[in-house]
Amino acid sequence: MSLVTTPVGLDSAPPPGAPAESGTSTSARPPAETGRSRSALVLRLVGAVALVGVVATVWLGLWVTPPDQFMGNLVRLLYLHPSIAWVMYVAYGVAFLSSLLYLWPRTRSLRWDKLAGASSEVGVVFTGLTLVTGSIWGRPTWGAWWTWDPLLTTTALLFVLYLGYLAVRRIPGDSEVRARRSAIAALIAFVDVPICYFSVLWWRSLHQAPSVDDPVNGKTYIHGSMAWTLLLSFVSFTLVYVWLLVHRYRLFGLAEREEGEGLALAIEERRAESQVPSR
Amino acid sequence: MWRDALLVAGKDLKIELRSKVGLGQVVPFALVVLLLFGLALGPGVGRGSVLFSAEPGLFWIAVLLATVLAVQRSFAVEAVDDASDGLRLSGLDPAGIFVGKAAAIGCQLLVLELVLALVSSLLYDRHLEGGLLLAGSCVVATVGLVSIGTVYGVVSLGARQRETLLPLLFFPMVAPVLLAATKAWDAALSGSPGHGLGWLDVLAVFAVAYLAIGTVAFGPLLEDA
Amino acid sequence: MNGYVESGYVVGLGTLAAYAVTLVARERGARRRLTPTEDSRVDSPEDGPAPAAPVSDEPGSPAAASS
Amino acid sequence: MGPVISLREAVSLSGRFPLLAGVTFEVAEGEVVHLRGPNGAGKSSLLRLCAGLVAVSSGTAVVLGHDLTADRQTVRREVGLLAHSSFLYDDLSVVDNLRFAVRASRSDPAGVDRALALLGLDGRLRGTRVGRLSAGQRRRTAIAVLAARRPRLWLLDEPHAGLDAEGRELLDELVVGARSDGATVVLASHELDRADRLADRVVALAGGRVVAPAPAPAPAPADSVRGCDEARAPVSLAEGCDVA
Repeated sequence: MSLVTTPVGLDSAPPPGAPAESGTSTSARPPAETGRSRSALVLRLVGAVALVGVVATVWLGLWVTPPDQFMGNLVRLLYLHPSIAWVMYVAYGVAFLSSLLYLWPRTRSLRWDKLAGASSEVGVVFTGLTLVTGSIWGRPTWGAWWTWDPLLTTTALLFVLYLGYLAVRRIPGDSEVRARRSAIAALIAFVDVPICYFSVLWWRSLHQAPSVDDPVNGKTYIHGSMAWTLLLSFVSFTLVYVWLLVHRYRLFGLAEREEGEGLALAIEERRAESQVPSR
Repeated sequence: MWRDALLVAGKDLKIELRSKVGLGQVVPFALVVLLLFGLALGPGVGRGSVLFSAEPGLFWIAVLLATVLAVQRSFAVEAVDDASDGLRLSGLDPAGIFVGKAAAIGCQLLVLELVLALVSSLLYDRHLEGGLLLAGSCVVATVGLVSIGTVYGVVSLGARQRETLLPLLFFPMVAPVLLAATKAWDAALSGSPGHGLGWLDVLAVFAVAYLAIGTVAFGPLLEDA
Repeated sequence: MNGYVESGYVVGLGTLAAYAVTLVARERGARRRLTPTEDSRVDSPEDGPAPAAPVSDEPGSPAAASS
Repeated sequence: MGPVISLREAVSLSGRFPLLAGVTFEVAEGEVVHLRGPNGAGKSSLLRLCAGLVAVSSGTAVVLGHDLTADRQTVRREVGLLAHSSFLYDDLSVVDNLRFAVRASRSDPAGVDRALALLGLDGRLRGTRVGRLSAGQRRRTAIAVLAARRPRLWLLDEPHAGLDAEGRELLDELVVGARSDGATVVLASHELDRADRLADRVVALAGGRVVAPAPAPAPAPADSVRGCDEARAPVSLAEGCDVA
């Protein structure tokens, strides 16, 4: 069954059986198992490239690229905040798509549910970061940590919205039941995103001429090296997202396996109760 | 579907009339909220006061808080000693149950909104104008509120800690309704209803979207409760 | 360099690194808890619990299921 | 018409715990079956499964011609489950509860008054709120809901629990009456002797599985309605003949 055009790293969703390698954490511990499955290798590659990308972005962003005439060094946040915000929307998009695929009878499988859960959780982390970096950007630019900027306000709503979604995922129940309930909750949450965005945008434009220097499509003159750094940061943060997504996805797989094994034991014990050799 | 909806709505409203929880507890709760706002935002009287200008927002926050209570009450009736099997066993059409329960909560909310409108205009010294837009936004907003409220009511039926789950799910969802309804009321009360019509559209979009989603999603969600 | 930029980078990258480390740590913990007889068989979807209740979650396994 | 209930190796899970670990069980139309077994053997789970309340994780389950693995909702209208919780609305009166249940399951509204009479609830109790009834009276109201709906399949989980002597007699007569109406009854009860007397067949459950379908306690030719020759004429729901 072909996966939807999710990033390549995911196509080979590495089975948990693969050896736990060190990923981007620096301790290069020799992998325990000798067998190195190909997908785990791809994952390491993604992790390594992402790490290199981020380091390069930081190096370029902080030291190499020139400060901006208007914003001075503040522009350096531009290499962080927009790409994190972009990853947030990608994460929620992937969660929405996989929830749809889970609900669609033909493509229904718990794999989509695990993917939706993983992507939403990573999405919430990135939403939190978008808020933090956004308000850090706002403090010197607009003089206050929180100015009800339309984008940030919608992001704050998203943050709470998807915390609610994660709470729905934790309601105990059979895995199929939990999956279906979470998928529906994801759809409901996702439909709310555009409504929130436009009503907040319209609401803010009533109170303040929308000439606020929006961090995403700022009108600053993009110097050559700046553009490259911006592109690099988008790519590397997307890779970070993929790496985090796959690891979170594998964690769900492991938890499910633990649950599965427990089930086999439970059935054996149950059989024993009937003291009659099962026919 | 409509037959079942009428049956469920009738049952819920009869329970409401018999037990008087809606009028007896939810409306007073909303009134207390209005009083608390008054205490919090200062006694100021007349046009300049904070309460005067914030009246629409405070009204709608009180309505939102009351909606959560009304939804929790409506589903507490179903889940007697934690067995929500009653609804499933009844053989009613799930979409009918959704529309029935939403309608029953909606009726209670409209009564509540009427009472609150009078009291808040009294408390915050703001007499009501542009009645048509006020009433219109109330009805459309209530449809949206009860639709999403009923859906999340059945979602949180399954959870043991449902008292805290429903508000967490409900309030972020209805932020646009709070926004649009407040702006619609603002426009109506400040004598320029023209501005409010756009906000009415936002309320309408929200209401239609979640009425449709509720009718479809309620069945599977009830199964999993 | 003004303080805001540095704090933005530190907070941003710091949280991501922390999240990454917790994920890897939780994964190692889960793997240790699984039965030590770590067979090399891949946890392909058919690897459901005992046949008596094959609650398998999806029919085919991804093309890249490697040994 | 085929068997009313036919289960093949049905498994039903609650979270990770297998309530039923592969049950093969069949009930013909008009039969009264008594499920025996210790606590936790899976009696209630089996009844809930047949009522379409729990998902069939694996195996097959067909009740009243409905395949439960595909659709568990439509069967509920034709099945009456009497369980520990009584699915009654405390704030509504006895008669309102019955009316709601009957109309919700699209049954014949005339059954309400007859059921109230049968269960001795038609006097003062008829209009009182269920919330103010005693446990026994609530139990009778729950049974009255079933008697009013007259479903084709009765699933009774500890029906005698909470009933006084007179209530138990009434319940037994109802079961006999239901069978003479052509309904099928499956009951799980700790009143072993009483249930055995009512039942055509006894099935023993343990550890979530059918263990040994014991032979019927006493040969009861299917056509003669049990209890006819006794002093009291049977209480038949259809004609509502008076109790001697």
